[in-house]
Amino acid sequence: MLKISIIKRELPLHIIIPLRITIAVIGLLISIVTASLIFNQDPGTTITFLVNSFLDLNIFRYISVFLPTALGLSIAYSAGLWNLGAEGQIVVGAMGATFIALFTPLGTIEYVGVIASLLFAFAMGAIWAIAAIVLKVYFGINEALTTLMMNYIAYYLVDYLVYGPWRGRGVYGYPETDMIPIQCRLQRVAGYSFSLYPLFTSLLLTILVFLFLYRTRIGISIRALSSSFRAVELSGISSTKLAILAFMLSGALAGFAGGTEVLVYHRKLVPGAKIGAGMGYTSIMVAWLSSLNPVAVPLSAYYVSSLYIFSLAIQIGSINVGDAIARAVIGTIFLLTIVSEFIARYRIILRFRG
Amino acid sequence: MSNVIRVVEISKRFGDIIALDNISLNISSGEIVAVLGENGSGKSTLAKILYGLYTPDRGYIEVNGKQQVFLSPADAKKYGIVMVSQRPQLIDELTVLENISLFLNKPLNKIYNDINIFLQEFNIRINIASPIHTLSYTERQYIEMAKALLARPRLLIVDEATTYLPQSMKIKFFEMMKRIVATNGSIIFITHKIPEALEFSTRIIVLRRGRIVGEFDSNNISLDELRRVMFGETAIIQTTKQAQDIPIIKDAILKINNVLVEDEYGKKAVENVSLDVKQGEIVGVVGIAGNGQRELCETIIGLRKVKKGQILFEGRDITHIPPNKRIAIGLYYIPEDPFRDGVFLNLTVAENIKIFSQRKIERKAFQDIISKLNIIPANPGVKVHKLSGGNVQKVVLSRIFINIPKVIVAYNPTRMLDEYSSRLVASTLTKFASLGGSVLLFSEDLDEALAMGNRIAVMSRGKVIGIYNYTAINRSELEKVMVAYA
Amino acid sequence: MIESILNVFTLSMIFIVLGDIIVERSGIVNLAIDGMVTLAIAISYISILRFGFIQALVVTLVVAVTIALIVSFFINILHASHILTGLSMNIALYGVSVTIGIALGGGKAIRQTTLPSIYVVVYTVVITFMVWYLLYRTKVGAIIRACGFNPRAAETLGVRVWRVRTMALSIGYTLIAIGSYIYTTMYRGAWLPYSGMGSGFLALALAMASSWHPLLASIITILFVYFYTSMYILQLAYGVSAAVINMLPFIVSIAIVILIQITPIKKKLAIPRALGEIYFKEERAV
Amino acid sequence: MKSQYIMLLVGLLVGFIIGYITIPYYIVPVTPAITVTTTITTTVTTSPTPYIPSEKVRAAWIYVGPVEDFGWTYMHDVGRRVVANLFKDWLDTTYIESISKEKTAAAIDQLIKLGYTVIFTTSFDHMDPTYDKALENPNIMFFHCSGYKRAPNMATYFADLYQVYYLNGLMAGALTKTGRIGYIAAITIPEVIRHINAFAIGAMETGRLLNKNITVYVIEIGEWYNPDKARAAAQTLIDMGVDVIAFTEDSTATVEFAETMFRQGKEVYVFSHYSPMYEYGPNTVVSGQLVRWEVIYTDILTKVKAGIYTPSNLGNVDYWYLLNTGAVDLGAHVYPNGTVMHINPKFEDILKTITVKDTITGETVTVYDLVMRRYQLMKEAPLLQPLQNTALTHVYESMIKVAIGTKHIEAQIIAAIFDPFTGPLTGYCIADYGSRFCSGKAVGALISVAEGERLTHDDLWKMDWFVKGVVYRGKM
Repeated sequence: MLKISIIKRELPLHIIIPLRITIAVIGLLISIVTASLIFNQDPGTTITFLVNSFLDLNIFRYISVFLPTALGLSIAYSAGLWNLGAEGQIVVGAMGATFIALFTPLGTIEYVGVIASLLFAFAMGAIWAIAAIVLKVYFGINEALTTLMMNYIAYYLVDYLVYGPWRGRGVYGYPETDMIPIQCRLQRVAGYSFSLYPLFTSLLLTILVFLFLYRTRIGISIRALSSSFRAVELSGISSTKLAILAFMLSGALAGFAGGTEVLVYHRKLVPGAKIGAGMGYTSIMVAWLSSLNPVAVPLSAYYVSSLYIFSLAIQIGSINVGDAIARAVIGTIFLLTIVSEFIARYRIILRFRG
Repeated sequence: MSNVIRVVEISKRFGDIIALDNISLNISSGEIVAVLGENGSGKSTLAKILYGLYTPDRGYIEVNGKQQVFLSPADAKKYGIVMVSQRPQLIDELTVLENISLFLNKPLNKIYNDINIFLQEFNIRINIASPIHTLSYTERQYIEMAKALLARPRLLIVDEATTYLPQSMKIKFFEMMKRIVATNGSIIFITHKIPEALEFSTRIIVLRRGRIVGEFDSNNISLDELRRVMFGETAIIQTTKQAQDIPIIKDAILKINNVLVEDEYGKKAVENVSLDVKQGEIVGVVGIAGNGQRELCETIIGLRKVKKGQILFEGRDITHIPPNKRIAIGLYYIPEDPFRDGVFLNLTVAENIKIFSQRKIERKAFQDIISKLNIIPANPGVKVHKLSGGNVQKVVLSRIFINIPKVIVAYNPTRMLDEYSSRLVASTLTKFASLGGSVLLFSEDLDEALAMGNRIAVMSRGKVIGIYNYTAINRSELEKVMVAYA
Repeated sequence: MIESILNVFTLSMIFIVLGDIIVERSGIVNLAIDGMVTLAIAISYISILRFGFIQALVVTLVVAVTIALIVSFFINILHASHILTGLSMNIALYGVSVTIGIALGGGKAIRQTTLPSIYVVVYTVVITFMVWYLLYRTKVGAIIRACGFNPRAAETLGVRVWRVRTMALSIGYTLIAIGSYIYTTMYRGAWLPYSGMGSGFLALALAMASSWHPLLASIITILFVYFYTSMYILQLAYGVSAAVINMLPFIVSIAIVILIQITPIKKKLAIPRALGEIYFKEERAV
Repeated sequence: MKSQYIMLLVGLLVGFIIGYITIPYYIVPVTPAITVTTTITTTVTTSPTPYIPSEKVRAAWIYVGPVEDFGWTYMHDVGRRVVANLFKDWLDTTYIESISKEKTAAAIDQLIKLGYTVIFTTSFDHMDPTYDKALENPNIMFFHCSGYKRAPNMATYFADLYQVYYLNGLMAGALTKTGRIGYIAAITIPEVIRHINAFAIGAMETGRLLNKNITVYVIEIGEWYNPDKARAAAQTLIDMGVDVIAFTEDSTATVEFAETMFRQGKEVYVFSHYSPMYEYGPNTVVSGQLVRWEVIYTDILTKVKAGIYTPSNLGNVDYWYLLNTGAVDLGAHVYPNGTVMHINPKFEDILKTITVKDTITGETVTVYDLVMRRYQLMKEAPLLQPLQNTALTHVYESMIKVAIGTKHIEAQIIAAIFDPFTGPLTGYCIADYGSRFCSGKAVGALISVAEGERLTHDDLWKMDWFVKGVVYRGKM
């Protein structure tokens, strides 16, 4: 009788990273070729599309959302706290940025407006996250639940604002605010809808978050929270404060992403579901794909963004499959990525019982 | 005598750590084999492979001449192999009854009476319908034992589970073990206590660094010889009671006044306890497990709320401040269960040490601490979950080298340690006291408390029923007191 | 009166929530539920178009169990992150559901059955009780809960954790499939692409809100769905804005959870501690 | 270990910078000073190169929902398929579905990269990204549905249904027994407000003639597509005694619900919206609104092919197609042979039994005839249609006749001589979208439209008030 057991394979990091990437790429190619054959397409064309997607600069438009959000999430997840609320935090961040840009005099001052908006976006995201963690710390309410629920609340809160008090004057009654003042917009890269400033800020944040989580005492304690709140408390650091801090940072970074969405892409506030657009949920995936390592987040954000573009690309041109099939293919690619991770991290031992 | 179970050339690695290297072992029926080794020598890994928790990288287990691979304890149990774990492996949220029923794979009502009869035989008073998390650590160990014995195993693996049982319980347990042996079962008895091994086993296997370094007949081997084989050239630290020579001065640094604490269910767990610890003094608190020591200990360190009374630290009222603030002012805690309260398994050794340090520490300092405490493997970058139980406790201990505390509250700090390590802990604590620190030592091991304490407080039913000075202690009298009120 | 509080939609949600509870009680974070609901709705729709009501139920259940096995494969064999698995599965399942739905169904309405409201009540009570009984009064339930509390200890007790989790997934997804089937056949009676998308996440949240306790979950679900579907009367009567009305059920359920947590009921609710933990048997932790 | 991360970062940065340098830089298009509705003002000079239409037109559609949604996107795709078949000699089409606002820019880039030069974006969500892309790609022609931003290479188009809603209102008023009529509104933007008002005006007209006290209850669900909520809203309305429901929501849920109610023995009438939903409720769908985007698409694409539309002259192109263009129609079903079923035969018979006095002619006619007469009146607008593709015409749309001073013909009819939004009308403000009626007024302020006055395009586009008889309390 055949018996299968699975053993962890522990390889040094400089082997495991290239190995995982290689296996992921192989998995990607296999799934693309299989999918192409299923839908009667030329695998060569599909792969060209895939390569083009990975080289398309539009991915930075997604990276600039995924990167900060997933960074924040990786802080919360490292602390063993379930923040499923990135979506809502993005949305309120966008709300905060719009508030400063549109309804305060700061918005019309160059540089100051941008910085103030983004700082307020940070703050709003943080407040939104803190609400959930305070309920967790002081009432023991599952933070995954509150964050998930607060996503919807954030949607409808923004909806309320854009349908009501914030509805623009020059928008013919459509649910959106007026455009934010020109001084408050971040300059886009010509021909694309992303801006370099938030992108570089995010890269900088990546390094900062890494140093924070792995080099400072507070950061290490945050990671320690995932083992035991009690033990952290017993090591001389207030675990409640740490939990709040971790969540706050997580929310703040998501809020930042939301703020840049307004300053760069939308340039006005639109209903909540259109700001978040599920990117907050996708960021959860980005965070886990990077195994919660902040330095790997840019890479996984890049990977996921490229697949986003790929799902658009295969809908048109010579391939021309519907959105549904594109989703199925992308989903399968993600699943294969998981398999590749397994191959890189575990060994399978087969035995025949004598 | 036929071989019941053979372990054939088993090797097991965890990443870069070789836990077991080519181990072969025969266990005949009717035999008690002691597996002796210091912390991290691979004893527990061997036990877990036998029980199917780990699958060996190489080699196999032979049962009745047939080669077997156990993928799960369920497989092992099919062949009558049962393990009593080092730490009770029970589901906290389920009741005692449900746990045992899961283990025995029998319906609840069928085993209800069996369990009660069994517990009565051991004179253990536990309501088996209560969830595990309401029990004390020791009570959990009783259940862990009880469930294994109730399964009537052919091979019973006892993984250091008996070390801290009260003497009476221990004797009863060994009687039960002998009964198993008498009915042609066999026992693997894993321990780091050499006397225990000598006393109860028929054969002794010594493991070191994953290899078998000696196999002896229990009757023909001396304790010193075994110690030499077990620890190699490592010198044994002699614990000395230096504290008694130093005059204890000044006022109490830690004062507990008439404290009343309730347990999770609103029952009084600690009632009107008053204690004080002076500077440079070690106060041992002894008592039968489950008499409020855990609650008191957690109260002092701040994990539990005080219902009445107050706790003073250097004259300052700390009754209501959170644990982290108590740590900051120098009140440290060494937990019984380092895995739960002491360390962070997902962090490295260095990071674990770093968390406690309010100052920045040099890279070299890590190495110092590691070598001082003999943590194996001696690599600060290794994740703690790769360390064995004893080494984990050492990581916990490391904190007192980083920031010098004023008072250490220790709760069964040597429970998981081998002889060498526990002496290391004991000597560290006494040394700490001799330098002017104070220790409040909760211990279920009377010998340990007697060896270290300047004063001994006896707890029973949540009350301190007597405080004895070191000079005025009579061990047997103490035991009587402990039992009388329990 | 009863219809307005407990309608077929509530019943279908209760099934989905209870299914989720069984899965999560075994320690699996069941994010794939949203894709599962979407797929099950599509499958039951097309199979009703092509076969009959009973056959459709069978087909839906078979598909659900297959998906459960796939999820189990990823979580138990490949030791993948539950969240990653769930979210990836969702993307794939959304795609598959719409592809299948369009290819084999394509926007036609189906014959619809109606369920008298007394049956709705009876079914609600029965299924809630059954799930409660399964989880809290049978050995299977104890095993499932054990795996959610502490898989390592459960393994040591001789439970094969991966088998139990696979079983819990299968049972849970069966209930989820039944819920989706009820939604399609008795509530909607038609299908459009991505029908049901999002209700899985709602169910997940509702299960969480009840601390994964079946009795509480049913009560919370009934309240939530009542608020979710019946609050438009507030708009007509008092002029509450649509955004606020849409927000209300979520606020109400958070409020209910706070209420539960500050009352003694909390102590009765042991939550699955190991939820989301990637359980690897060989992990060297004590 | 650390060095690898740094290498990775450096690599990413280098790649990014190279990409950043190598991408082509587009110059903002060059047209005489145009002030667009945003705060951006572009002032540039005319481009010298003449525009030559290409041999083959490559057109792409970007949809907001899935093609099979059986609503908004579905009807756009029907339009696309019609033109794709019609012009298959020179037209090459493709589409991308389920494009939400944040994906629009990337989708447009993909299309441009593949050589599509005419791009239709079919949702209000797409407006801003389309506008941005239009400025960046001056050689591509963009046509955007339902928005208000235009550029030299970006036109707008819309087919409006309010006249059809009015006709449906007439039927609703005749059919209701309780006098309570329900309306499920996705979102109260001017478009939906027009629908509701036109529907209410129709319903109250027949209601008055039949001595019924008509009230139209409006529930706003706050989402364009949410079958569950639409259904819940319908339930709430029915609980209030409503027996006729119209809706503006992109799913078939309301029709399905009415059909379910019918099977349970409760008669509720509904009007299908956007797509032919008769099959979802053969017993309950009375009629409905249909849209035929192919009318607009044919017009646009032929003009593109002919070189009439160029990337520099779309700045004023705004299609505002009403019943007279054929882009919208009354009906709930399209027979296989292509003819439209205007009214469900089941209800046709009922409507033929109810007689009322036509307020225009004074004759006594059946409701069916009344509906058909009004339909004809609005269908005929002899002159206006060809002019309608320029935004400038919006000025003239509210004119019915032009006086020419000849003896035999006093005034020349140029538009439909009947329109539901003709005074006298009274109503109340619900918001301030800047219309001339409610601008600067508080919510709830009463307004009135003078007798004989016809509302202009701008009035309709900024409509922020409900006519009296509509009950809507959802304050903003």
